[in-house]
Amino acid sequence: MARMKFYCDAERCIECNACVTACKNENEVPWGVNRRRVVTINDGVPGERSLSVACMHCSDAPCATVCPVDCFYTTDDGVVLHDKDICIGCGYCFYACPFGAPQFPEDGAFASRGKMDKCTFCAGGPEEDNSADEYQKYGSNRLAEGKLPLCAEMCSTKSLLAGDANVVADIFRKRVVKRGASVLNKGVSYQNASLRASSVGKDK
Amino acid sequence: MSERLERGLNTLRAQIDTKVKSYFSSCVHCGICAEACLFYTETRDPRYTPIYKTEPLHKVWQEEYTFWGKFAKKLGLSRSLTEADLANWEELVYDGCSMCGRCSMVCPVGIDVAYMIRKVKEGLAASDYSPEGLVGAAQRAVEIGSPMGIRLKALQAQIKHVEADTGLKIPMDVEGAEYMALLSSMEIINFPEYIEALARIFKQAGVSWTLCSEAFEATNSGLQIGNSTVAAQLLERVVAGAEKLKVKSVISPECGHAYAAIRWEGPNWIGSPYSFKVIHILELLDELQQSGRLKTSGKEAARLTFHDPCQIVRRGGVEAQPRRLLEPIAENFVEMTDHGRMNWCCGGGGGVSANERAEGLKLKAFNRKKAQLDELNVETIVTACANCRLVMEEGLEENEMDIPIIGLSELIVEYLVEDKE
Amino acid sequence: MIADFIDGPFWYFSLTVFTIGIIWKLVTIVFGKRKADLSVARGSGISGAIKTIFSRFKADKGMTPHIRLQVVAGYMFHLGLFALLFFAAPHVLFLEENFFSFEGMSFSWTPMPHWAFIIASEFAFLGLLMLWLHRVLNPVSRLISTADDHIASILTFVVMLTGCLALLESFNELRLLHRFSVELFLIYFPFSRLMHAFTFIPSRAFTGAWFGRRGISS
Amino acid sequence: MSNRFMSKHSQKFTCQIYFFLYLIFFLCLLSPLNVSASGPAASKINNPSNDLWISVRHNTESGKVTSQVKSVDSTVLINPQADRWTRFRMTQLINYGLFILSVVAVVIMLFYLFRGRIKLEEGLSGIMVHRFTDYERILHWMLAIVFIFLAGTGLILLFGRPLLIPVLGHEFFSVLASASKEGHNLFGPIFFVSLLLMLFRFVRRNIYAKGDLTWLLKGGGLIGKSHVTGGFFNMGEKTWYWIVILTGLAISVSGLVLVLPNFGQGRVIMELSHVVHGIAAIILVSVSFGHIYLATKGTEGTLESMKTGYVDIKWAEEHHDRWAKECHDNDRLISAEDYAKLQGRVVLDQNVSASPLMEETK
Repeated sequence: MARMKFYCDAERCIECNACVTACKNENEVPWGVNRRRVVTINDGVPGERSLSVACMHCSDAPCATVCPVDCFYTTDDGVVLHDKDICIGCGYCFYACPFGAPQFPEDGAFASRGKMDKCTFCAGGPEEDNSADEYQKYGSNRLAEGKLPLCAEMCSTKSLLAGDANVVADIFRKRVVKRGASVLNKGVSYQNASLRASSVGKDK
Repeated sequence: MSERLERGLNTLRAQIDTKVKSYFSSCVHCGICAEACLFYTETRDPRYTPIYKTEPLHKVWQEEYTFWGKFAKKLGLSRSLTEADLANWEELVYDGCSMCGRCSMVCPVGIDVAYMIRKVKEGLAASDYSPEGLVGAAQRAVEIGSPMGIRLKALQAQIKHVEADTGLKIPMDVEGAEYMALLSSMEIINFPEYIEALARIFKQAGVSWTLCSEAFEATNSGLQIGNSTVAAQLLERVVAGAEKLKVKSVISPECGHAYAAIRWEGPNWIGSPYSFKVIHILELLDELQQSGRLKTSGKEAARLTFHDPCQIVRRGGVEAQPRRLLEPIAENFVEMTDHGRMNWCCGGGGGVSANERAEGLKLKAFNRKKAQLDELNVETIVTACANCRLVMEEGLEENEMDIPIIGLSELIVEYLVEDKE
Repeated sequence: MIADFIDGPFWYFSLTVFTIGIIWKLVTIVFGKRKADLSVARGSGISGAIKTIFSRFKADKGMTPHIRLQVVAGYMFHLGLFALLFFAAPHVLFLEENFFSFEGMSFSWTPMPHWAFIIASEFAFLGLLMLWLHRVLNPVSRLISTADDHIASILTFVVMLTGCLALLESFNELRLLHRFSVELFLIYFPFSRLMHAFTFIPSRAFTGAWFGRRGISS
Repeated sequence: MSNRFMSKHSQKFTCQIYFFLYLIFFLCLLSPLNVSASGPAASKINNPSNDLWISVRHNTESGKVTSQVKSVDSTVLINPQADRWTRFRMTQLINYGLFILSVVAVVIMLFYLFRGRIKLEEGLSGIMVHRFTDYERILHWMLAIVFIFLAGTGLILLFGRPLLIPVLGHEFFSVLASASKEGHNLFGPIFFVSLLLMLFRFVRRNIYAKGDLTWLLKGGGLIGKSHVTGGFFNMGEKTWYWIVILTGLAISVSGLVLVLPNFGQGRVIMELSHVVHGIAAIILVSVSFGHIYLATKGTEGTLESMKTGYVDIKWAEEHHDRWAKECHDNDRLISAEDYAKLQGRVVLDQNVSASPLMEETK
């Protein structure tokens, strides 16, 4: 059985935010909700890294563990989804998730958090596939159409990968094998200037 | 159901008008009126809550005019009034209420509670649930002409004394006089100084006035006991007397409920307006003073306060006059904390003082007045109601407080400028 | 099925009972028989009536220390309730859709922001709780209160409670619960003390006129 | 000689102190809420990107983290607290909470079975003393009503998943849970307000005084029949008061942090507030069982004080002897007849029945 996973290759991500835009556009998410975000570490400094983050669709998802109304479920493809008809917007999943994936449309004070919204791996929700109801609540259901999440499809540097964990892992393994050398012994790579600088002193 | 109870219920039914309907459907039982009632504040007995005293009327209204009331009555669920209830409320209404109407001033939804208690009295009186004291007074008033059983002779005797003291003629049955003065029996018996005061002031101001041998009694036991027919009957005499002497106006004396009866209730009892004007003595004195016909000189040095009689001030509307009258003759005049239209009753109004059974409660209620006086420590109390005066004298004596009480007219006379001939 | 009943027939039924009940009561009171006062008036009854209708909003100074709780809680409850009733976003929308929309055009007004809505309801709850507890615990109001008073208070509380439970506006069951309680409230209204919401005006006017004629400011 | 002995002794003592300090230090490290558990693991082969991710993992990276998405915590890549919080809620709060509450309930039941209702030795005399004003009782009952509502809704949210979902099913339970959550959020502030009013109103009478200790030593009279001493409030009541105030304040403040997500407080703060909220709530609820039992079924004549504001003088003498003495001294005693009057009951020597209205209110 396939197990869907995202992987973002920080060596490749160029912080173009295309994935964010694609996601918003494809799923028409409400204001204040960011199913996917790009985070940059040491922006502008040599050795900077960027990373596109969304729901990790954990195999043992803490959000599902803490949900007081037990509205989460994992599909056969290993996608973690939740049922908005059951969700009460308590925000516990938001506390439980290490990655800050769960989002809440906040219209003002006093925990007027609406129902939780998060990345669905473009797999919709419990409603009938590609029904209007499903689209209105969860956005598009590309998986049902045999397509992968749009964020990954859009990624220009193929840094953000989505799909069966085994396949993604293979692709990444190949990449590492290719450039791994470059990282360890000062080979050619777009960032090895910074690496040489940091590793020269240590080796001596 | 006994015929007696029947009578009571019928009378109560007849009492229900749109005002009552509006009042009862507005009352949310917040209990604020209790804090305005001196019988509650001094006893802390919730049964003295003003609106609770109207319960018999409320019960009737409920069964006659409300959906649930009729419903419950049909199913026989509701518990209608019994004689026991009436007996119970006789004590609440006659002993535990002086009709001072303070509750009517504070009700947030604007219920005139006193107005309805008055109606309850009608019902109780009709079914003979009223204290002997008042019944006796009413009988004497009807038969003899005065609740205290004073006959004309007694008055004449008093007049002789007054004439001897003042050397003035007290006009009696003078036809065509401008004013016909009325007296309350208490004034005749206890405070003849009032007659003297009238004589001297009117002499000075050149007011043509008279007493009437057939209608000198101002008090109206019918009002106190709550029986409009008796009240009307007593009032007829005043009207007849006034019309016989063809006077322009009738002077209501220094007596609270007399003013209410003659000035405000009377025309409605007899069902027609008067041919004459009714004016309270304080109003008249005020007019005289304004027009300069009443001159005074000198000021009372004693620290004094004015006790507003409920029926004259709060429910009579004579509030500014006494203060205007006191202003030139009182050097240091102080007001009580709650004064004017919010003044506390002496505790003996509305027939309570005529009701021996209520003696203890009356004295208890007087503590409120006592408290007011204690924080002022005045040397003299001025008032304009013979009943208030008696009740307060009694109360002060009971509490070993030595404060003289004096009627306003008498005080004025003390400083009246009289040109001697 | 039950949902259709609550949203449809029962709603119209309760609305009719409410409206007719109120109008009937007020008509009988305002146009009912009243004996004319034959005594010579000292002041104007009309102006007295008008004056009293407003003057009774303020408690007498001498009285205030003794009735502070009723006054404070009373104002908290009533003001809060009115704010909720007429300026809560869902209510404004509801009123617009059901009452102020005529073919094509519809009329509405700006609702409170959500936080104000919440604060108003906090005040209303606090006030109502205090008032009801005072009714139960204070010997005076305990003695004079009837079953009607308690039913009215509790019904009002239930309406407000179901309203606040449905605050997420996402579960139809909760909305129906709120609406059903409102409908019960509307049906009970004209036959109960809740009428004071309307009859306090004629009552104050009657009393004010009475005192006005006698030249007394009440 | 003796001198040396002394120094030896003191050395040993200081060693013990140090040992305890270390112990405390280690305990701090072990506590589930401790943030900095383990530092970055040193890697044999020097790999800067490896170090980078390790430091990111533990939020200790030197460089600044930025994102085009501007929202609370949008720059926090990984929040290690989240996992700790999850474990606390699922394995500790729910299990221990359930355990504690049920144990308390059982203990109270057993106490009732074996000790039974604590009767007044001399029975009720009918002579009453005024104890609580209307305002005080209104405050108490308001706090009580709101507390019970909040406790109920809170417990539904906490234990609903293991206990109720199997019974009610997901759909219906989520309706219930949503109602509970909204109600809980809305009544929270009311609890806070009434708690503050409670604090200001009763604080003076609840400061511990001498004599309270003996009460404690005598077990508050629950154990045995020994007579215990007490002022207006006895030791037990004072303790309950302070439990209410302290846990109540903790609950209210943490609750407000959770209920107002729009002040930019991050996840970590909310997680901590939730921990505080949960622990304090469990304590307060379990102790409140005791209070409710003792005030209603547990002891004779106690409930009266919160119903009418008056208590029987015998009750006062047995539970609050010092206060009872005061009442005797300033003769604040009220005869049964006057008491009936104050309660608006017709005193029966008048040969009249109760009024219709009074029957309705009964």
